Amino acid sequence: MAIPTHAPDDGFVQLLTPEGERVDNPDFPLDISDDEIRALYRDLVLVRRIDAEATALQRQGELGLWAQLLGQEAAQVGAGRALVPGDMAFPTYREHGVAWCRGVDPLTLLGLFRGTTNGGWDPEEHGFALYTIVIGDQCPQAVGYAMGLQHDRAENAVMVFFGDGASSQGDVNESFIWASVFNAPVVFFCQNNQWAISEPLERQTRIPLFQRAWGFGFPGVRIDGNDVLACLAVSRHMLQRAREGAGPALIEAFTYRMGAHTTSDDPTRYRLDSDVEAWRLRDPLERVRSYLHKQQLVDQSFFTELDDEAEQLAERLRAGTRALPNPLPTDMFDQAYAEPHAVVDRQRAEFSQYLSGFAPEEV
Amino acid sequence: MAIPTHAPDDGFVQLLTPEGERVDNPDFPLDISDDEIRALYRDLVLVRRIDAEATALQRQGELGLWAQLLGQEAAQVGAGRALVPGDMAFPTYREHGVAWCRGVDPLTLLGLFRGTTNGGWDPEEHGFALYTIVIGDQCPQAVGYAMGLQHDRAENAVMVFFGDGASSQGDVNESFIWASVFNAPVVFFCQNNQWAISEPLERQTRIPLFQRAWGFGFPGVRIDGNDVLACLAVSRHMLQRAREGAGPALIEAFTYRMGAHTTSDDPTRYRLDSDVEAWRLRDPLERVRSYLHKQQLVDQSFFTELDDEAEQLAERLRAGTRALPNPLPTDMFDQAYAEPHAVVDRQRAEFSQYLSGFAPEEV
Amino acid sequence: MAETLTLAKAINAGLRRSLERDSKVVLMGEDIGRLGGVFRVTDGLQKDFGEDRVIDTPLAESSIVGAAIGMAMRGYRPVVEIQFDGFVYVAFDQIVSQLAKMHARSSGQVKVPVTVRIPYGGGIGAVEHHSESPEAYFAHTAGLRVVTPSNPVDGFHLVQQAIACDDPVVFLEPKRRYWDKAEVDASAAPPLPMGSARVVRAGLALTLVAYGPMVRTCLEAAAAAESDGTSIEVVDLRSLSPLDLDTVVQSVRRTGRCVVAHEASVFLGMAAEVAAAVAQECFYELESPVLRVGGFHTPYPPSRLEGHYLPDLDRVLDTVDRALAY
Amino acid sequence: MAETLTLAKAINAGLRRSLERDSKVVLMGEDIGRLGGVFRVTDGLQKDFGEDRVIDTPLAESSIVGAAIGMAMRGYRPVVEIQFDGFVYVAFDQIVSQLAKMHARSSGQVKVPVTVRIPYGGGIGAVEHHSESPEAYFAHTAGLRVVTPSNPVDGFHLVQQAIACDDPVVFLEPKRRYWDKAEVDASAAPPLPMGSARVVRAGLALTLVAYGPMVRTCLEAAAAAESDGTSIEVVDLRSLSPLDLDTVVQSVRRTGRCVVAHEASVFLGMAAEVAAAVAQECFYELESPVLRVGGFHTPYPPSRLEGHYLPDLDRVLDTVDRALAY
Ligand SMILES: Cc1ncc(C[n+]2csc(CCOP(=O)(O)OP(=O)(O)O)c2C)c(N)n1
Ligand SMILES: Cc1ncc(C[n+]2csc(CCOP(=O)(O)OP(=O)(O)O)c2C)c(N)n1
Ligand SMILES: [Mg+2]
Ligand SMILES: [Mg+2]
Repeated sequence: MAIPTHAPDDGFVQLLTPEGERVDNPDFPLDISDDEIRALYRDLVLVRRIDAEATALQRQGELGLWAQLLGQEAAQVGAGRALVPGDMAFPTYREHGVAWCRGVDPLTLLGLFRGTTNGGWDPEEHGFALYTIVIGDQCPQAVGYAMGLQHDRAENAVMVFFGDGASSQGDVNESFIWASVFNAPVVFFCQNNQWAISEPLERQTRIPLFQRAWGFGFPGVRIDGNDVLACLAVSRHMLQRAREGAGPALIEAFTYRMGAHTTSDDPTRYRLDSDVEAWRLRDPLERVRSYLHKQQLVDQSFFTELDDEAEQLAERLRAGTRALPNPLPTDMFDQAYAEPHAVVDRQRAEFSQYLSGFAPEEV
Repeated sequence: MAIPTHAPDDGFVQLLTPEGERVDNPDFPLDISDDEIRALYRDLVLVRRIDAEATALQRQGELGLWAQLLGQEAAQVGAGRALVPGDMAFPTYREHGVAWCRGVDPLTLLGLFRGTTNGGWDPEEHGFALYTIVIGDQCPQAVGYAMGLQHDRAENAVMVFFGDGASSQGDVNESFIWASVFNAPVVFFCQNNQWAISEPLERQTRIPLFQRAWGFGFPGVRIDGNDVLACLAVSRHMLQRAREGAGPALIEAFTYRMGAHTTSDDPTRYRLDSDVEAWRLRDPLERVRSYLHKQQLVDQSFFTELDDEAEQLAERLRAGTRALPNPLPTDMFDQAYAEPHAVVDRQRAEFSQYLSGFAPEEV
Repeated sequence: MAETLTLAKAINAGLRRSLERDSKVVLMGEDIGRLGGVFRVTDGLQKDFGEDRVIDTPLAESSIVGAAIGMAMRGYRPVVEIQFDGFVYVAFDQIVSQLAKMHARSSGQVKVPVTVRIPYGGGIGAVEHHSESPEAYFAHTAGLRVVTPSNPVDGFHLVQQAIACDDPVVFLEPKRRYWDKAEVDASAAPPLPMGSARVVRAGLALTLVAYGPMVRTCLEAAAAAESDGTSIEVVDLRSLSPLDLDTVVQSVRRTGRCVVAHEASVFLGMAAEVAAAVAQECFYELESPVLRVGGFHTPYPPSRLEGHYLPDLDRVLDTVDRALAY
Repeated sequence: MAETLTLAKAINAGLRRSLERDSKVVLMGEDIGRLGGVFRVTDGLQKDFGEDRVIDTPLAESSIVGAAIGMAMRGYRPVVEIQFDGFVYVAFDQIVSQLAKMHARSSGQVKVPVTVRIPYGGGIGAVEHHSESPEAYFAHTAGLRVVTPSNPVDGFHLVQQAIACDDPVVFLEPKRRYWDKAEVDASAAPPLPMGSARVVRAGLALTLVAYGPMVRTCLEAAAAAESDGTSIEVVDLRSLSPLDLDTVVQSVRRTGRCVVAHEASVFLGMAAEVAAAVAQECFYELESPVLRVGGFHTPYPPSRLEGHYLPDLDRVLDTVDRALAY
């Protein structure tokens, strides 16, 4: 069974067409001000700029690796802006756009890819858990966190991100079961970007991914993942439902990974340029830009100022990345355990002594 | 959402009512001779006898443990008799009825529970894989075997057994994905006996289990698991479909664990006698007996002879169990690896020397 | 007010105490609620603390640990039960990649005080996968603590200490000792910190190191040796990570000889670490090599053979004799 | 006809040879087909042997191993790739409970000749979970064999031997050595059986034991020591299970001293077994304790710290010096 890669045959929720026309969807009405749309566009532009800058920094040797989000800005900003304080997001390694919406300084993310840290932010402070690289591992954790919210009678919800490839992991499917059985306030947000490194969607499923939810007893919906308004509206709806005790939902954001899997990857080995070209016509920024234009919600200065802001942000990232402090050798000992551990203490002491045998600049 | 425990609200495939009336199902016609029905009844009776005898042997201290199948005879015999030579079954630890159909000597099974062996039969010879105790582990293996059949262009299929509790394991859900993606000739046969030790079905799902298949893109069907004809007909249908290249299917056999989880379990701690009583009215043997009677397909001598046969079988098991040879201490070394392994060889030599220090009767 | 308790009941009492003292403590696992666990270690706890705090979960160990991590991130102190040793491997990734690493991964910002209770070891005539000794996997994993009580008093205190610890702790319960009894004084302070080993029998000629189920076997061996005129010191490690090497080394410096016993395969088992470390630290004091006695490098055999697989009193004494013969 | 090959290409050549010789050999894994694997170890194989024999699988390691077991039961000889060390834990249960035990569980009736290829170890500046050294988990697991090549020649032969072996083999590929080159003569017979260690440099004063990625580091250390006038023998274990203790012991009997190096945490790492066994076997010959040098008991640090975490030439030599100072 062929999986459509451009626009799915069986449709999806779309509120803004690639041409920048608003369309209504009776199930997912979106009440949004012009200011909010301008703000979303700003998010999209800045997030794309962060991504581009990080990619450049990797090329310059300042980062060991970068996982690009190019093409997935709308999915991430739409979802990220649907979250409210007190909600918790569990990302993969590609949710730089969600991190942005949750107020995590992009520089902190760059630390991960530079190798100065494995995660420098406080998840509670930002409502944004650590990046998770082992595919699917974050899903049971997200459900556990949601169960904690339930216990606390908190009126919040969890949103957990994962990819089309991840949908094949046992842990992800177990978390569907737990969410359903405990009626946990968790929204599963799957960015189906059509690829898991070199593997096309057909390697993971033979039916549309949102239908997976049918097997677990909660709603699943496919949305145009390149339409920030659809992503926002459906995420808000499902999160609110979860907060009110109606349980989990699965959102499949149908999108495309425009870049390589990571900067280490060479997609020309496994996919066609023409596919990428076709998806370029569905660019998530372009349609908002065109909507803002057509509706005359902005003038040229809006774009110029935004470009300036993006450029300054990029500048800060460039300088900031180079200035990221290297961790101390003793950090690894200090952070291994929360309380003293005799084996580690002994090793720390021995290693410090060993290091003290070197001249400072050699360390 | 309450799960019905007696007969599901949304129905199931039934070809023989608890009262012993044949009913037709247009989707699953069953062309069966009287001889075959008599043979099925014989299977049911003998399998129940094996189970009862093993339970008694455990009480007498001859077995360390026994996992009773009481109440699930129809599900297992129906499924087991749908398999043909060249097909492969992957059981859990409770499929004594399937083992019977596949020609595995029940004595061999008793060895497992006596602790003389962990699995004494050749899976290829019987088309019956080893018992699997780690819940769900057999499912990916079953899919792999089915992929092997595919590669061999063999016109056979695999049937893999698991319980309602097992449906929550990651491996089981992964195997749904693999079966679907590779269109593997495998039929998932879930005996929903309403309990996973002390946990009722609500701990594993909030929708009927056969619907799990909807999330993976292959057919799921619920059958009356206490109706051997329904179990046979639907199993045959799904197996044949798989053999012909139409891919996987999920069968949920709706049944009830009439006994304890195992002989170590005390179900009075967690469930009501009245539930058990209600299910007694749906006994899998009684309805066939009553059908045979009403249709005058047998006379009294049939039942008497069958009782005799069962008694002889039980006798053989009693004597045979006590005579099961204890394994040799060196077996564990000999069976650890297929080829010589220096560490094991050294340990075997040392241990043999150590043992030779004892008088023979002490070993 | 001391009370005679089995190990199972002592752990139950420790869990109860933890549930009482800290409202953030929650228990999760399979069959731990109404049934009270297959070994009844959680007996009565759901009745008294409710279904919100003693939670029967779906049959999925990976998610049991994963969900516990998520709850810990939310400020809870989950105690999860893995029904048997052989079923923890399903959860290995969440334990090794997530639970063990979360503190380090978050540069120390996220604490995951999860206790993973696992009945372990053989000797109860069980079917396969019910007699595993997985402790080396966990002790080798940086970020985890691993403790194991050998008696009811330690069972009562160690489980509370494990739950109170801000690090993840793998709490291994020697299932064949669940029915061993001792006086437990619930009002007494814990006799030792969680990471400490203890000399459980003083002796002169050799140090016998054990933990969990093998402590009783080794005490019995020491008693038997004494009647033969050999004085053996027995050390109960109690904690495998961290290993309290000082207590072991001090003992071996006194006795000059050392034997280490456990049920797991000796090949790369816990005894390898103890032997390697003792051989290094006591290089000049050792009068014989550190010898190891334990399981063979074979999958755990059918139960009719477990008497051969498990190091029993005879095999321990045989090893002791070989050490003394140097 | 010898050819200069990198380790990655040598393994590729070995896989190709196995696919040619035995139609039952199939490869499974993530991205091994058109992409040829993230390290290109399977480059070109799907093109030449077809999608039926080089299979891109769903993203689910537990099922990759589980399905391989099922295919093995059907008579195939599957070779599975785990993309990185840190992702094998998801498959741990299928490896430990099923793959390792199947032969014993079936009383020897079922053979599961599955090869599990895993790029492992650090040193390539990767993000977390991409630099793990999980070998101790597998070496401790009875029923598995564990081998690891340190150079292209071994890479070419060992992978074929692993595939031809009727037991399951965990085949650990030292990823930071993938680009190391050597002459490989594809027509030559394998120089050694799979389970044998090899003295890769002769020396007099001390035996340095290593495997996989650390062999090159240790050879460099030995070269550096030589220029300081110290003669060091280097043993490449090649096989961790079984461990070829004889080769190590013979060497230590000659040199009287031993240091063991690996990347994994030394606490209960492979070096613990080597040290314990050597200390026992060479009790009278050892002039200093067996010392261990390796990773610390901390989760693998962010890559900017891996130079400190990994035992480098300096740390190896420092340990050697300490051993020689006894
Ligand atoms: C358990 C596990 N297996 C393999 C990998 C290697 N890996 C990293 S990303 C990736 C593909 C993920 O695809 P998808 O879930 O679609 O997310 P995307 O990268 O497309 O955002 C793989 C196989 C991993 N990180 N974890
Ligand atoms: C991975 C794993 N976890 C836990 C267990 C312990 N256990 C054995 S049977 C069982 C319940 C299984 O229930 P179900 O799948 O419904 O099968 P049934 O016993 O009802 O036939 C449990 C929890 C196990 N064997 N394996
Ligand atoms: Mg993807
Ligand atoms: Mg059940």
